[in-house]
Amino acid sequence: MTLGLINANPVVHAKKERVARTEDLHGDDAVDPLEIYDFVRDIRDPEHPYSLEQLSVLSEESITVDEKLGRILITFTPTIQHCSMATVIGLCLRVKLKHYFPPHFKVDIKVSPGSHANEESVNKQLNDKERVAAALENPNLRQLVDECLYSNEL
Amino acid sequence: MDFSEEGLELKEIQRLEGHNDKVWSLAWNPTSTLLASCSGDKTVRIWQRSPSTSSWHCKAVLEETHTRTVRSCAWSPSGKLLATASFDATTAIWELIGDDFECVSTLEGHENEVKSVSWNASGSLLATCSRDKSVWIWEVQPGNEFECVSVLQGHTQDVKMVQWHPIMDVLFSCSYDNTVKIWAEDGDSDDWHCVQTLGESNNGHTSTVWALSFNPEGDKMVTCSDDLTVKIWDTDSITMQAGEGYAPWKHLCTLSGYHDRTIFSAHWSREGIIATGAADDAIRFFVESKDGLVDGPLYKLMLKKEQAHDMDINSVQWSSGENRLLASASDDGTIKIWELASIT
Amino acid sequence: MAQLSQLTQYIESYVDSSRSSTQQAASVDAIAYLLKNDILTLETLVTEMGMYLTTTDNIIRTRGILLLAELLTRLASKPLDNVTIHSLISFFTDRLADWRALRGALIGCLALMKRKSNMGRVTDNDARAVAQAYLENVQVQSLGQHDRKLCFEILECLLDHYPESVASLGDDLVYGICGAIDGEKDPRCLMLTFHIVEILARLFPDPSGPLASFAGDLFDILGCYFPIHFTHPQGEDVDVKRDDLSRALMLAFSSTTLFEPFAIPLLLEKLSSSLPLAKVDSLKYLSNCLLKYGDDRMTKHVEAIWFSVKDAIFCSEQEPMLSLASELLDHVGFQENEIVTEAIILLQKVILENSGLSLSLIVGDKDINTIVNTVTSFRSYNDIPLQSKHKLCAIGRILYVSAKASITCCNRVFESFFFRLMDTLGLSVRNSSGDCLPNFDYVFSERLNFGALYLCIELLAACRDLVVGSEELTSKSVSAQESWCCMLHSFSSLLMKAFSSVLDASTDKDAYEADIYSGVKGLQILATFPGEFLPISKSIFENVLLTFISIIVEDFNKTLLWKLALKALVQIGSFIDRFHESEKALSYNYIVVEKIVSLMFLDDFGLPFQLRLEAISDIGTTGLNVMLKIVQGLEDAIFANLSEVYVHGNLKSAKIAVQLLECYSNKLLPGIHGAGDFEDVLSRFAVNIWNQIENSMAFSVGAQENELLNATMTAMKLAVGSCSEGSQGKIIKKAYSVLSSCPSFTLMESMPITGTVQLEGLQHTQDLECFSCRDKWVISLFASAIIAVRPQTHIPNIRVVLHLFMTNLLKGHVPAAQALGSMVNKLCPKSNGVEISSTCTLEDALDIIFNTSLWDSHNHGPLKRCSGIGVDNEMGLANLCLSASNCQLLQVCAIEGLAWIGKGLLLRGHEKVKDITMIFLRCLLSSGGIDNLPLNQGSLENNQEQDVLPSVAKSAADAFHVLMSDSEICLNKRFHANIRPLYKQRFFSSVLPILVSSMAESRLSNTRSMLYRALAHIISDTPLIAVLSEAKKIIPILLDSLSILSTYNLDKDILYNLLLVLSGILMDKNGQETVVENAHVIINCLIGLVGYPHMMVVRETAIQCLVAMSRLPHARIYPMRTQVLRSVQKALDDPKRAVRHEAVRCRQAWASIASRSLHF
Amino acid sequence: MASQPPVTAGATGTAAASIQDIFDSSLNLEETHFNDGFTEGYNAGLISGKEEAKQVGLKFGFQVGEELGFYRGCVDVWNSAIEVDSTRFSSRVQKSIKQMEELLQKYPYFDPDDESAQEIMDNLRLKFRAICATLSVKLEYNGFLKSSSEAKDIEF
Repeated sequence: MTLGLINANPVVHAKKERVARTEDLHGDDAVDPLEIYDFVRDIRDPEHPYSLEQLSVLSEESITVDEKLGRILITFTPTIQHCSMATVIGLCLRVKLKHYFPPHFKVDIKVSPGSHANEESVNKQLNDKERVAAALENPNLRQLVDECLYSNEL
Repeated sequence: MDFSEEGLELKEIQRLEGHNDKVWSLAWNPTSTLLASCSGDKTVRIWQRSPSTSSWHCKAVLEETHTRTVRSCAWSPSGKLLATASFDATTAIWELIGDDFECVSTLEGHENEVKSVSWNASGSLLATCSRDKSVWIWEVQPGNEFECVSVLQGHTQDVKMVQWHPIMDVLFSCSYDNTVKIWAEDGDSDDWHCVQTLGESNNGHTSTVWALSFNPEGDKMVTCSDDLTVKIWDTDSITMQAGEGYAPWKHLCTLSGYHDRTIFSAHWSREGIIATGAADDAIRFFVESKDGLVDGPLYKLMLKKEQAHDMDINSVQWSSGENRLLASASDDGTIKIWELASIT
Repeated sequence: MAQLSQLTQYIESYVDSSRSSTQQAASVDAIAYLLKNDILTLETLVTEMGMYLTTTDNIIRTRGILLLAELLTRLASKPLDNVTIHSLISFFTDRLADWRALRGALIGCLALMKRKSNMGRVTDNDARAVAQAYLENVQVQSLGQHDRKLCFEILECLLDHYPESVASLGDDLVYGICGAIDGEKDPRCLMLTFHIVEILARLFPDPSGPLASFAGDLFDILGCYFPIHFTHPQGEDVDVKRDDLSRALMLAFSSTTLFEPFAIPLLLEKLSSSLPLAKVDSLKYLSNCLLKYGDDRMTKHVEAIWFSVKDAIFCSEQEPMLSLASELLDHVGFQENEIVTEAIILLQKVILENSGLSLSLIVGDKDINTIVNTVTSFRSYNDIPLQSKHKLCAIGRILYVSAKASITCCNRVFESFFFRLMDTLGLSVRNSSGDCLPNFDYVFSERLNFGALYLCIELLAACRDLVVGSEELTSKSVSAQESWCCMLHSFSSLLMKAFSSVLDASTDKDAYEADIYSGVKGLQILATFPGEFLPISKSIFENVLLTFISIIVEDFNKTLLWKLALKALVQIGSFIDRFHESEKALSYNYIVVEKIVSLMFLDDFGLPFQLRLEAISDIGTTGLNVMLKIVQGLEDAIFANLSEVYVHGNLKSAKIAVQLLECYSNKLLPGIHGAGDFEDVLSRFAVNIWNQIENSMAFSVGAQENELLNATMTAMKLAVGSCSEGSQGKIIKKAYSVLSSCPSFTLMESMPITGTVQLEGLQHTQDLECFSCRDKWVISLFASAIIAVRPQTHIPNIRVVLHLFMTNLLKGHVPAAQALGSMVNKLCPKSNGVEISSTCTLEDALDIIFNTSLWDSHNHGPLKRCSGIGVDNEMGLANLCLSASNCQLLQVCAIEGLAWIGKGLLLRGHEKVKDITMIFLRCLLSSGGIDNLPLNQGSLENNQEQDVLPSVAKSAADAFHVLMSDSEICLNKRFHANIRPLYKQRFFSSVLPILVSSMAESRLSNTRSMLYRALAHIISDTPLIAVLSEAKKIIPILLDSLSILSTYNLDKDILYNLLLVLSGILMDKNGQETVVENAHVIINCLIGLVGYPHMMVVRETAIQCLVAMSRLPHARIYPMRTQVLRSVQKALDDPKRAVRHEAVRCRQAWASIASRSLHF
Repeated sequence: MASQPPVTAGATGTAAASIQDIFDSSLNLEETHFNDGFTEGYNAGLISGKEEAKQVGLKFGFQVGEELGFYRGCVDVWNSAIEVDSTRFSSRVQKSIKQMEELLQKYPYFDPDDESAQEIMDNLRLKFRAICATLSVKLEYNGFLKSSSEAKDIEF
């Protein structure tokens, strides 16, 4: 029983869960950041045994949605300036949303400004769908990503 | 001709389904009797128009050769051979033998994903490009042998597309490094050099250049990019005709403010209509506008089709046939055949 | 069974280590059997085994000894003579030296020593021998986990059962134990070791005894386990929890005062560690040791403890936040974390143990005093920086605890803080001699200092709780002279003003919330000092009440303030009730209760009505006599409004009346239902309602006042329901008289059992408009009364009543039907009890119901009056149901009515219900064909009413719902229905086959779908267990009905209920195998429902079911995978979020069954 | 009497002098220590620096050498193949092989500072890949420089 485990997933996060939700049975619920956040919060960081939420790589605020245009923008903050895994994290986000979100949504993924040494290139790479597609056919990457996505689902 | 007078509309002729992943690119055979499509499902499909019903059906599925996404395909000018480039780092050559296609050769050499393949006008040369930043030129030998003529290093990034000039043996490549490079052979010494780089400094693109295409005369070129612009370039046709080979290209004009997401494909029809397909799911058509000749020919939007597909449009290709047929391919896994017809 | 002859084989097979463990176990059993049944004596066994027990072959010897040991454990309950025991124990004892055979030896010893004394038991000397041998030979820590555990069990056993004999071993024992437990890691063993230490300490209490010399070493061994640091992987099934270990260790710590010099310093040190866990534990341990070690030993530590406790309380990262939680009003307004709680508990104990010292520490503490000064320098709550907020609440707690400890403590605290606070609040003036006097001419102009206010409240709370807590203090003689009383006394009135001034200043802006809380809380505390207790005078108490009540009346738009005030009043009320404060009760009554009640009547546009009701019902909960007043008040209000309605048809008061009635039935009645002596109130209420109706002949209620009628009916039912037979009888009598006085209900007292019934104005346009409105009220209320009565309650003239209800039933008056249902449910059958001619037995009733001819078939069309004298063509209820009359409407009413009657019978398990069921079935089958679905029917004569009329078949199908579902309205426990256990299951299993078979026969799609509808009702109203038992049969039908129902949106609720049943089956493991068989069909059906447009929950549930399906065996479901994924893909785009979420889960589940490997 | 003053003068003179150099030494003390320290450090630095440089040089030199060696080897093999059957390879390939040979000769083995070195190495690699592709043989030099490729494996 270590200190780390004691304050694992602090209350603050737990609270976020569903409180915001008052399901009204009539109106349709628009897709909102919280919903997307709920999809991606548990993705595990490629390097640490913690979720992106726990490492506050992601937060609800870092997600914006334009339901009308069907656009989603996710900005994440790598744990360190030179995080070599930034692109992998980005991939995970892409894959997760691709699988579990209506396909017609256009997703942009960026590292939050100033959070990464070579921000521009990371962003460019993450939003080049050809590169992403290729990456997901690379078994090593694929495995890495899958581990991040599924490890803490059971 | 001037299309602005006659009202045109884009009619969906048919929707081709079969691929079960992104469709990346399309190629009409020279006679436009066949349409080849390639996809993330690792297959290539050949679509044929049955003269009786005049509707399109899948003639053949080329599979179990490429082990990853097939990114691009190109028919040889003779129409006998089909070259396909794949993320598995190889380029395959298919030949129509009897009634079905056989893989007659695979070109290996690139370190990783091959992104594009193109035949020169005579069909004697084949160019391929890859994320390994290199562009390769192959010479076709008798018996489907392919010999590496040269490996061109120059791009600093992933090369997205290679395209031979429609008339001369000059090779154009565009890249993730935001530039278009023009390659020419000096003498017949097998050594090819980059003779011009169209980058930001020459009013070039400010982000990945995804595709380029020439007008039939070959004195104009259109490029499209992740910077949401389409650019028209031109060159001095006289010098070009003079057989000096290469004549420098200059920026003619920039069409911006139309597509609002990455433009993946641009294609110039025989009649001079530029079609563009983009990640905003829309197809747009641009034509030269005769008015305002003061400062050279300008190009204007002739027609646009929003929601042409449910998802990104990766490729638009004009058929060379009579009636203005356009094929478009999309992430939604479908291909659509359109006709640009005058409003009836 | 086992034979002696085979003994050797058994032994062999056990000793032979190549045999499977099961074989070995088997042979042990066999031998044990022989021994238990005296087929074999231990002696012979031992002699038989001699070679095995002594051979030099280690393996065989080990096994042999183990076998013997195992056998002895089996023989725990077999009496053995002392000689045998002696020889056995001595054998095992010396085997303890044989390390190869150790396990056997250990088990053997253990088995023998654990024996009950009456079964023959090891002598003390032998035990001592065991102990010695053990201490000499066994190197515990060099053994494996299981053996170590055995060793410790032996020690434990020795210490527990043979204390004196082992005690004599003295130092050796202690030393040995130290050696044994040193460095133990396994949690299971640790539990034992800790316990061992505990007993050991008990064994050698005296400070000069053997333990004394080893205390240090022993504690060194213990100490390193603190705080318990539990790092056992979940994988191993260790049943020991961290808390168990920690508790065991704590007991060991506090087991002897000898540990004190070592334990306390360690704990204090750990308390300063940064690990929260360590803090909490040290605090717990300290509290525990404090008590065990006793004052004399602890005094020297008090100071140290105080300082660390202080730090713990100050440094703890607690989020200070004011919350509306109810505890707020009687405790601090700050959230606490575990550390603080523990720290406070410890502090409490310290103070109790050694009040003098600790108090002077607290009072003299520099930090506290400085903080008091700094904190009180901020004016409003929001000015205080977070840090200081922490400190403030910390001090609040500390002062509270220390003041609450005892009278003397209270004095100390007050003396040193109270006046200072008063000064900061500016409520005091110092006279020449410097002592502090209340400053009565203080004007409450600007905002009072929050910090001071807060602390002051803590002090008040403390002494209040102190006084309330201990009875003997409450008499003034004791406490009047106490200094704190005097102070409080002199300042109480000012404080009262202060608090209320805070409230006056407050608006509902958050900035002032803190003030509101403290103001209200302060006042409440002032008002909750025990009665004859001096410092708080009556006038102050009343002022407080007045302040609150005025808030209730005026400040209703300051939500927070209003709610708090109400809450405070309620708590004051219940305080009074709890402590029987007769005097205060008086004031409370005339200030609060009467005021509140009066609110019901005054008709200004101030306080919104809902709030008034909230207030009244909350106040009502504070005590019986208050409740009594409230109820009366409410009733008066109700009647006032009702008469308004009756006489002038006043719509406004109709609305009010509805609200009042609802408040009455939903809020108050449940409250008083438990408490006795309300009966007369209730019955009077019911009777009065009747009186009112009786007196208002000119009845001008708008017919549209159904809401009011329903509210009145419910109130009536509840009231009647909670009365005894006696008063119910009265009510009914009254009701009946009113009823019979209505001209429209001509009730001939002398009516033949099977006579004719008048059917006035029975028309095809069948709603109740044909009644006069008053009649409608009368009959409905009468029905309600009947519904609610107890079985034994006498109903006058019951036959007539039955007829009356029958007629109204045919007019489609549902309450009448329900009343009939209730009657047949409660009437007692002929057989039992003596019969008075006048009373009507169940049989009579049924006879009346079914054999009364109701309608003359000659008489078509709109009929004014029908008398069924004609013998052949008269027809009873049953025939009517079967559309013998070509009047569909009549048919529908008959069916609906019959349904309720059927329900009554079903509940009591009467066989007649079978016939009724058959009638419904015939309706289903016959009329299914006529009318097309779902609810329009081209019955021949009245096409013009096609869409108004419900279809006969449909109502027949829905009759099953009536039969099976639990009804709030009638025939439930509250209304004394007589309900036979498991009636649903019975009905279900009896009807199911019939329906299924008729399903098979019926060709017409309409009929079929109606049958499905009926079935759906039955299935979804039956307890799941019953359904599960039939799962095989059910599932196919269930799926069919799902798919059929899913085509009409009108049936969405039925569909949903049915789907729930399905999901129930999926979740339950008993359903599994059937589910597996039908996996494909089920999945297909579910996929169909994923897109169900009419109801969100249906889609959601369908997807959840699909998730459940994904857990079925891989091979079975894999083929469906792509299909499911595709269908769920669509759901990702669902307009409702909940559905989308499920869709995601579902996709994950199904996508992953391809590659489960990825999930780890 | 007359003879005295100089004596004293002399006396004082010598005294003064002796005092003088006492201070001298103590004044320079700091400086000398500094110098000693510096030279010591400097020499030590030189030695270790040389040592280190040597190691690096060796390593790098070895890597380059190894790769060049590999190409040399291939060229030799191909050449001997051509000797056996001159039509074995197409003219273009033969040409390429020639070019590789030339490049290998041109490589400034003993002048690591020559900036042409890198350029030549690049050309060699190109030619080599081209030839392999044409002959469709899967020869690959995976020595030191490539060995880092595992790490790169998750790039895209």
